[in-house]
Amino acid sequence: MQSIIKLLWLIPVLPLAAAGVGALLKRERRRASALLAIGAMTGSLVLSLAAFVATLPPADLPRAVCNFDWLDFGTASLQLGWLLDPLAAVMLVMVSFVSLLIFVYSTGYMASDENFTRFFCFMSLFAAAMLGILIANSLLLLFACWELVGLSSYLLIGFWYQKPAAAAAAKKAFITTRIGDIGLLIGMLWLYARAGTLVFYDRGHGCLEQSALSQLAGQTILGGMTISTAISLLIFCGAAGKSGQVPLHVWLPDAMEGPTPVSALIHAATMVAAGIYLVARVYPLMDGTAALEAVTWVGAITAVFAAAIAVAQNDIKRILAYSTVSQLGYMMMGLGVGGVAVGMFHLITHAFFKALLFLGAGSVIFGCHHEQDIRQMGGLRKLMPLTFAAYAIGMMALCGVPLAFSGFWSKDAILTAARQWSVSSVPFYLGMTGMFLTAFYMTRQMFYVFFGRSNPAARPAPESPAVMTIPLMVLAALAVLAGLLGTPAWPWFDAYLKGGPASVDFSKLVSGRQIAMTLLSATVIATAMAFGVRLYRATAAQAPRPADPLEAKLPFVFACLRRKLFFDEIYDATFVRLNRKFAQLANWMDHAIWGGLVALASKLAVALARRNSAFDERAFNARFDATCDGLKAGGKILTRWQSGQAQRYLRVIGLAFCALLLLMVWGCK
Amino acid sequence: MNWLDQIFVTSGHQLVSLAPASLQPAASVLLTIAAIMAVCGGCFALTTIIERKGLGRIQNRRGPNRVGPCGLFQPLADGLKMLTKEDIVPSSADKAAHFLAPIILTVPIWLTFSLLPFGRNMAALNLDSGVLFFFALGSATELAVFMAGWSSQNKYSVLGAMRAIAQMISYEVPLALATVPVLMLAGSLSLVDIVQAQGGYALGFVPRWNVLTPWGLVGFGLFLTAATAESNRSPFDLPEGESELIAGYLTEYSGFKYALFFLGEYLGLFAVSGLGVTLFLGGWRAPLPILEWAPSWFWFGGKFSALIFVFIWARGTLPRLRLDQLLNLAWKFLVPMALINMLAAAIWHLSPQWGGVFTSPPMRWLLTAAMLVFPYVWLGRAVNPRAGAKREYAYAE
Amino acid sequence: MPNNIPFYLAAAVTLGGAIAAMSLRNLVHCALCAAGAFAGLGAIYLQLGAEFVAAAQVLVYVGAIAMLIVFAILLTRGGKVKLTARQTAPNRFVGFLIVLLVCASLAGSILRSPSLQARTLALPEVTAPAQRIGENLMTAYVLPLETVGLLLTAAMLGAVVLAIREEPEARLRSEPTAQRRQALEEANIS
Amino acid sequence: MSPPSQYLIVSAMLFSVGFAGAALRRNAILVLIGIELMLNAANLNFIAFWRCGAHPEALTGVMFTIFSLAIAAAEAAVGLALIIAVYRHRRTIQLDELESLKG
Repeated sequence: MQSIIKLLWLIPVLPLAAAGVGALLKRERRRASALLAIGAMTGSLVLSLAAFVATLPPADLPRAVCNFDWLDFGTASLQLGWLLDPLAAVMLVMVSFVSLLIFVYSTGYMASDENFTRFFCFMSLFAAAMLGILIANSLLLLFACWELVGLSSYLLIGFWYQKPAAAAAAKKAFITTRIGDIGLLIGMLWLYARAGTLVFYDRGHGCLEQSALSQLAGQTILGGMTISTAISLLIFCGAAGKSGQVPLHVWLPDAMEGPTPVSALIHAATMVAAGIYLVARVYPLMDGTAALEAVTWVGAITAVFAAAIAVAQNDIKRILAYSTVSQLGYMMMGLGVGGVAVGMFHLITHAFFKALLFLGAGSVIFGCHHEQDIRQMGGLRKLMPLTFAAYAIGMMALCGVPLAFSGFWSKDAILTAARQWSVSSVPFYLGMTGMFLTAFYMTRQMFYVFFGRSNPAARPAPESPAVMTIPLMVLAALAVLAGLLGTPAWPWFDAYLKGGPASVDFSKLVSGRQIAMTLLSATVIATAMAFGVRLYRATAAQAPRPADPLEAKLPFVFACLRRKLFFDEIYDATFVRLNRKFAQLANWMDHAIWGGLVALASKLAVALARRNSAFDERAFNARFDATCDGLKAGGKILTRWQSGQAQRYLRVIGLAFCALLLLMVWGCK
Repeated sequence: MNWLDQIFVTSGHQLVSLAPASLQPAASVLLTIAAIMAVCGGCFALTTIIERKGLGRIQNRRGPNRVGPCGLFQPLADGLKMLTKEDIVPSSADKAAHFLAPIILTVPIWLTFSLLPFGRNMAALNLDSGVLFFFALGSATELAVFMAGWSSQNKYSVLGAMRAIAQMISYEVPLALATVPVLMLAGSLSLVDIVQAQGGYALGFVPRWNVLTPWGLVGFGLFLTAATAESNRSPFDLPEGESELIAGYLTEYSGFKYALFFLGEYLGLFAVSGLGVTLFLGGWRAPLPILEWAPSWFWFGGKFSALIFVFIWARGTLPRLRLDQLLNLAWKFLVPMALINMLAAAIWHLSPQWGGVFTSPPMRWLLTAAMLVFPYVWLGRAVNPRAGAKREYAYAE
Repeated sequence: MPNNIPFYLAAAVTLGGAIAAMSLRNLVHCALCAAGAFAGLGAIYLQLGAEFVAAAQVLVYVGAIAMLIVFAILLTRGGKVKLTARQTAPNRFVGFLIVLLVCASLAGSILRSPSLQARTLALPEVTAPAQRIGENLMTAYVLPLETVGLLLTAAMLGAVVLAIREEPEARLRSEPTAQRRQALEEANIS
Repeated sequence: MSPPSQYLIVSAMLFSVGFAGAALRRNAILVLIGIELMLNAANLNFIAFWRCGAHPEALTGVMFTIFSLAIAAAEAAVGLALIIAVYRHRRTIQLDELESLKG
């Protein structure tokens, strides 16, 4: 562990260097840029795996850090550094692995794009920033990388900036996450002011270590809230922005305007996970504070809320986007109710199956000539068997079909923890509702896309190239297998994060509570799926598709959901409108009140001046004019000095020089 | 064998000791000047005939063979002809500059010979910043070329002079940069110290000449290319491209002044050859330990002659470049390559301190060679993008 | 002082060159004489033991700046001598008086300086070895060195930008060549 | 004459000649040459004081002169480029005709 920590900085620096070199490549050097990015990512993956192996139990240390002084000001200094612990290591492996797969996939998906080299440059930059977040041992470094992630996601969402929608979505994503980031920034400054350091772990002096934590938890501000709670809430603002939690989720579905690999990388696997990771990273700060309750509630509400909206969407990627928001809610809830391991486990499994779903969606979109409306698709099951199989696995994993799929085990852990939560049982029921909705909308989507008759207008193409399907298959395998790391029988993941060995105990699998949970999940999912099949089988079979049967039955609810519960409209009507109103008010104030005052004053002054002027004209002006004339004549003499003749100036300088010399040599005896 | 090695030094001392004591410093200086002028003058005469003969061989003809045995006295005849020719000065010429140009051209070049160590203890002047002086004196010739071209008041002369100056300025940069690694590793600007630093043998028989390292080899190649251009020799003899410019800045010169220009050109060639031998080929050092018995000046002379032969060979073989090719070669290939070479030399120098595998010479060799081969290929492609493509010839119908 | 003859010679070349450079009519002659003055100054440096500076002086001033000046003269058509044209700036007598005053005050202050009078001994034997200069440049003077590097780069770019010829029709001119190239390629294919 | 002051006298004369050229000639290029001469005179002073000063081993004068040389090169390049640019616009480099900055 001590040896790998020396090389840890290379993990983000390799893709960063690839981005730097890639930025200098000519647009025609497509192969070179792709090879560069993939090569750098492979290097990062290898290093990440090495780091991961070093952290496997029995590890010699719980965590290794490497800090250095970044800048000194006065007596204080800012430290930066990187750290390696199981949490970071597992994320490093996940991010670099998924990134690598998506890079490979992109070479196929983006093959016909003329800005291929720019794309890989941005992707490498993004990966570098993301990996930087993971190894940061300082909130400052983390924040810097955090902002870099924001920047690169802006660049990538707006990659097709010629499309106005993409440009607007990029702007929206940037600004919305900025709102959360302001919270993070304030929290960071506050933390620095109180703890005197932003380094997480530094041999007992870090801000996440015992001395600093007890100091922070000891002080209270307004309303009995401890400082650590307040700072945690502010930091959670940043996490909520990045991870698309209600009410800052609005950017995430819009961000689907970017290329699909970007959606897969940023909005499924990595960037949105950054918020979860941040909460997990500063968990010692939040532990035992009221902030965790806030995290739980926000997460639970987001989980249901986004799943409900997803039911009525028609854009294949938008559905997945809302599903992501919903799953992020689960993760937050998991962090809140069950701790780091529960939330992070869902993060890891979700990264695999959601990346799989996005890449599968990308494959579908690629095959349907960039058609994204699911009503225009259909019957792709026969044309794209591999994609269909992979997508089905992803869908089952997302729904959490019991026992076989990774999604079940991770979601099960969250729900079990929620069931046992001491504060309230509402999050558990919310989670169950979300599960039902998830199964329902995924069934709907499957029927629309893969079953029924193909739409001749969409001209669906046969299977995508191997460079796209192979990552799909790899991810499909992982979407199944990743769950085995965290079953109740063998809670390896939980133990790994805690740094201890995992014990195998199959009896837990057949304990009454576990069986009850499994049966409950199975019932909910089966009901939802059956409901979905019943509703949509007939609709999917017809081409062109009739109106959505749900819409026919519940027109009002459906319309609300389709308009995303009017969130954009509410924001327009409240924040945007309020802002505009305020500006109008200010404008009116300027014109009416201040302008009126000024006008009044000036009128008074004019009147006074009129009176004075007559007097002035006679008493003062005659003399004054004479003085002015004198000055003007003097000025004319002086202007002749400023002749524009450089050499005349030089001569004056020479004279002055002589005078100075004479004064120095002969004057100061 | 020591007496043979130092024969010129000791005989010089004896000659000087014949003079009265008060005049001995002056006599020593004069003797050195006379010796250098005599040897270089002789070399000049010899080189002209060898070059003409050699070019003749390359072009499948005999070369001069009328005057003396095998035409060996041809330089004498040429010299006599030059000296007896009428000295024509154009009526519109700027007389003073026209007269001074050939002198200003030759004097600095003569001065450069005082810096070269021709053998053990055989450097007339051991200046602490010798290499820099060498380049300073070399750059003074640019002014002479300008004077010659401008004072002739002839369009061809001015154009030729401008071309020559552009070429000299461009190639001075890679020339100087190519020598920098040598200076860096020797830790000195003095030519005597640089020869000193190349002493000894690796493995007992491989001389530690700079040319036998990757960066030295590349540096030598760059140096040789830039030196050819700097002395206006073929294939870089555009300033005198007779098909375009008659004879460039020499157009309006005749007789003795023309001979002086000619002399200056050859002396410049000798000077850069001597510098190349000193910097890269180990100066007066013997190539093998068992050959140490031969006097040091013999080895210097041998390497020097070999280098001169390479120049003659190149002149007979390579076609003349176009002006844009010439400048592209300098700025897009030689300069970047020289900069990379500096880095390679630095790594060569520092790598033993890194420990581990880097201390072994083969590893250092591989590392620096790899650092140089890739840029060579890449930059070479950048200069000539059509290299490697199938050649197409346009034939007359 | 017979051992000072080289100094007097070099000083004479320097001052003579400078005076000629400032008083000749033909600009190219002026530039060449200035180069002579620069070279003479190099010789003085050499006598003072500053070999490196002497070499740098010749390299920079004679090799580069003099050439630059000559090029500038040719580019501004200064080589053509107009014998009728006035060569001096207006009010030359006033200017001349000021120059004399500067010269006199400088010389006077040097001759009157007591600290200079005191040092009547011969010069100490010191040199400035190139190695020490290099070490200094890389240690104590590394920041100025970097700054000068930046300055030179900026100056080069600035000079290029200032002196570059603005060609609004440059694009128009490049198009026919592109067409011609295409035509050539087509001819090659056929 | 003492050794240092003979160099200083030469330097003062060189400076005065340069100043004369810069103050009296009309042509901008000659003015630039004059300025270069003045700069050189200053350099000579540095070298002379370095040689005759109390701490010649510190090389201060030499270092200063080296930097001054580099700056002179930059100055000449930019100055001449300016002169050429002015010539393009105004077709003259006679300084007394360039007086747009007249007050």
